[in-house]
Amino acid sequence: MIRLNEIRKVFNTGKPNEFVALQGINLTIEAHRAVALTGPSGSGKTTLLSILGCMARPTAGRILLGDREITSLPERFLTEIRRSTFGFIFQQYNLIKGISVLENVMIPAYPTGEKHASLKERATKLLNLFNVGSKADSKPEWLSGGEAQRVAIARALINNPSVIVADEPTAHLDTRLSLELMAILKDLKEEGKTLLIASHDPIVHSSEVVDRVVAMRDGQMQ
Amino acid sequence: MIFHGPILGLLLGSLLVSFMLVYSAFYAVQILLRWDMRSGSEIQLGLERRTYLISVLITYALGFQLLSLFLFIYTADHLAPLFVGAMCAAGSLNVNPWGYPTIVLKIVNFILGAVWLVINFTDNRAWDYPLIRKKYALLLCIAPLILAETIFQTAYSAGLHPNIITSCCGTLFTADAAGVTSGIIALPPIPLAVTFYTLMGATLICGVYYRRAGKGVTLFSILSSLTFLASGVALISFIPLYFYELPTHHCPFCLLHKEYLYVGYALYLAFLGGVISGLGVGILKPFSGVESLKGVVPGIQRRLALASLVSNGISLLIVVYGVLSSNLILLD
Amino acid sequence: MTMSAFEKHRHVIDFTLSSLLRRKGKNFSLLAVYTFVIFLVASVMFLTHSIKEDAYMVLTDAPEITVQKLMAGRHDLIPLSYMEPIREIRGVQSVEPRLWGYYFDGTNKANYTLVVKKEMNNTPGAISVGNGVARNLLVKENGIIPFKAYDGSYLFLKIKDVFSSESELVSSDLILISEQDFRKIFAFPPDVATDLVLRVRNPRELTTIATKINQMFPDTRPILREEILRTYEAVFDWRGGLVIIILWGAALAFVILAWDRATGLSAEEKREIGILKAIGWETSDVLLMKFWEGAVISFSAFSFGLLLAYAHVYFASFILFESTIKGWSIIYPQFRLTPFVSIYQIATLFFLTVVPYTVTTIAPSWRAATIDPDMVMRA
Amino acid sequence: MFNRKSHVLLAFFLVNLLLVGLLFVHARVVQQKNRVSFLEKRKIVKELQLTDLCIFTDARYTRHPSMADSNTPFQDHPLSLEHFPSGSLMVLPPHLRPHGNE
Repeated sequence: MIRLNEIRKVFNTGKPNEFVALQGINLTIEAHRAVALTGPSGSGKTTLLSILGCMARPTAGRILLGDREITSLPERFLTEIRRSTFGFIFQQYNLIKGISVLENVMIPAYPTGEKHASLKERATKLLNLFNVGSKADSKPEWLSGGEAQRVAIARALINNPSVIVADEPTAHLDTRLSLELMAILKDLKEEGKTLLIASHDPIVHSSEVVDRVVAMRDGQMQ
Repeated sequence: MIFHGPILGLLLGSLLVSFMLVYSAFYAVQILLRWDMRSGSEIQLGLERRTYLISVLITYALGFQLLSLFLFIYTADHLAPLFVGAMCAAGSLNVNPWGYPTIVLKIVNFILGAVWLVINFTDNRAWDYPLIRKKYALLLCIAPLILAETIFQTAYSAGLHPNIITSCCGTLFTADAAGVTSGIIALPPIPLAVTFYTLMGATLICGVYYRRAGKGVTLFSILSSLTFLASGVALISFIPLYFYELPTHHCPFCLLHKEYLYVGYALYLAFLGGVISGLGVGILKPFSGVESLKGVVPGIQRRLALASLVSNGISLLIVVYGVLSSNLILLD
Repeated sequence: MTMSAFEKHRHVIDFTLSSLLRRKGKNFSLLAVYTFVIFLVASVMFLTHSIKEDAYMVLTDAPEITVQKLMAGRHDLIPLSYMEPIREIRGVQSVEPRLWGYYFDGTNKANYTLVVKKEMNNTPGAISVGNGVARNLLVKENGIIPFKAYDGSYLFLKIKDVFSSESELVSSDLILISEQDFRKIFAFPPDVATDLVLRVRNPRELTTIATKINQMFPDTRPILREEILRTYEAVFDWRGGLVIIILWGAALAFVILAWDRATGLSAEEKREIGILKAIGWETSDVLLMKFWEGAVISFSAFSFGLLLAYAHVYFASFILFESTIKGWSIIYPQFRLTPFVSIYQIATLFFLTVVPYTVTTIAPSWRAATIDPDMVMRA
Repeated sequence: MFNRKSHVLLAFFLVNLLLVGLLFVHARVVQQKNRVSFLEKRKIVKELQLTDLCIFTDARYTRHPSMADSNTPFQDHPLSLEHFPSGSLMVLPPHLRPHGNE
């Protein structure tokens, strides 16, 4: 369970270009549920997602993860929580070019110091699970959009997170691939993962996977 | 001033380390004034990021310090032939009044830097950085010492006037009268040997007791520091005598020579390792009560105590080996 | 270090290497410049160190004390009458006059050092020459060299033998000659010598003896062998303006390049670090990666530079510095230096090159490591 | 063995260390080998009572630095420009410099 209490995020404090990205956000996300954030670009979806995903700290307000207060945790500890709790799927896939698909999947686990052999085995298993095992040795720049998306999902799962955070996951996919993605997300939810999806794609909102849609505008919830 | 490769290297190194410390000290002040863990403001986030930079700077600075300590001694040793009457580093360090203070500062700064890193390491294990103000206050104390070291070292180098062919009218011979005395004051070896062995033994016993029973932290820490001081004195009173097998040669630096299989490096490192980890154990003691550090401190202390025991054990072994294998027998 | 910390380092190294190799052009050009700077500094160090060592080893048999006479602050010929009182000084084993001088060969524009060797007095008209002289004049044994005496007449001297090429470090420009011929060529008065050399029984008495000589003859300057050795030591501690200016110029260019490379993160690199941070790398993990990046580059450059410099100085006869050392001298001694390597030199080299490089990369690495993890989402 | 880049790096480091180590060995071997020619040089020095090495022959004060005198014009110029390259590589003997031993 993640609970946000009166979250406020301000960029460039005290400068002429001061900008309030989020204001008065109160939100509770139950475990094993899927929540979609929607709203036009600039509405604060992404900022909220990065605060929820422990990537950024709010300027004010409180965040509870389970029953642990994590608001003012320094980056060092926030990263640890992020690594073990959250798996991220990005709009641009954000795979690292020039290194193999397998390595891309393994990278999030590097800082844990897990044994190379066992890590490699888990990564291979995940790739096989998403039918991209044959691409393990190729470079991400040679993958098709759908393959890249599935590699990105495998990477998000490598540290076995309880929450999957997806930012506009269908933005570069056609309808067929988008539906395929929603099917994968559905499986993950059934496995017990919590899903947080920022998207303005109706395929996502109308999907049976999503339990709750939160609409946002101008940094506030509607 | 001698334009000598190693001296230029040492000066450059010191200059860079000073620069790193002054830079860190500047942000230490900012942290002391404006640190607020509860805040998510951009200032706070910026300061938290700076702490990473400062950790890295101090870590590198410490590494350079250790190297420069040995390079400095070695250079002094190497320059000895340039000075009339200087046989080794002991003599060339005495060429002007800045030599020995530089060495002492180098050692002190190295120890302080290492202690700082121990505190920093511990602090970084706690989510609320409970020691942040204390460690940055300590950093503010170290910075001037580093600056002093740089100034001393520069003064020492600038004051090196080798006794080379100096003039056409024999001024050299008057200079020779006030030449270099070999520098190290001889101290009575036997009482010091007894003190050294006693303290070393007490430290080792106390360390083992602490590892077993978890008690006696303060005593252990004090004992390791005293042992270090005793080792320093022992290094100019009795240890060299056995290694050189000469009852009059007290120089602690010749141990670094090839003739003695570079045993000095191992011995110096072991002494330094012993005092740093021993001091670390004691320094952390007051913080074991801090809520967020409760689970962290004892583990670190135990590891440090082990490191200290190992280091002190190694140095004791080296000394005992030197004494036993020596042909010299000291009779008072 | 625990097992997992070790494994973590290995993972980070894996990644660092792929990341370095992906930017080959940039990193190899940096490596090349870095290696070159280390190569230059190391070459100078090897060269000067070897000359110093050679001087030390060869000159240990130089005369213990040399006594020069001074006249109005200038080096003057010393009367042979000074010898007797000096020999009387306690501890002096022997006093001998030395006759030597410079002979400028106008046709070849070379400067030779003419030294009188007593044994040659029995065979006037014969000389022994250094290998450098023989090479320069294209003469061999039994060849004849004309000398123009100070009175304008010519002396034709026959080469009896030539010094070995191994001894060029001391003998390259020497011409050994008999006393008669020497005095004839230079119109050298019979009752003077160039200087006097002393052998002393007990080295502890050197300064006392020198002081006594100075008191006895205030117009002389005694030079001790130890002073000569010390001076060689000091003189070759590379102060050479030319070399240092070139080196620091190169070093400066290099530091600027390093700075530029380290600060100017490309958009691609920024994105990459952003991704790493977003998917679970912590700032200190990225710093670790940057540490390894620097370690790999520094280590490679350091060992390449060192190896190349060694080869350059000891195998290729410091070919790049040849013209510097040669200057305008016509007789250029061809000597192979005896190699000396020590941890001391390596530590010095480290302080002169790796330390400044590393310091310049700290701040930029930190700047890269503290990129916001949510940057990749906002982009 | 070399399936990971970190292994390759380790091997690379080791090879380099080995090569640098070989420099020490090589230097030692050559020092031993050169002992004979050293003795020859020392013998020449002893017999002829020489005081200087023959490295720079272009100027009198660079050929015999320890015996140099002050009657060569311009040699007390800060950079000893009389014979520029070697003159600046080889510092002027201290007793000829304006500030003596500094």
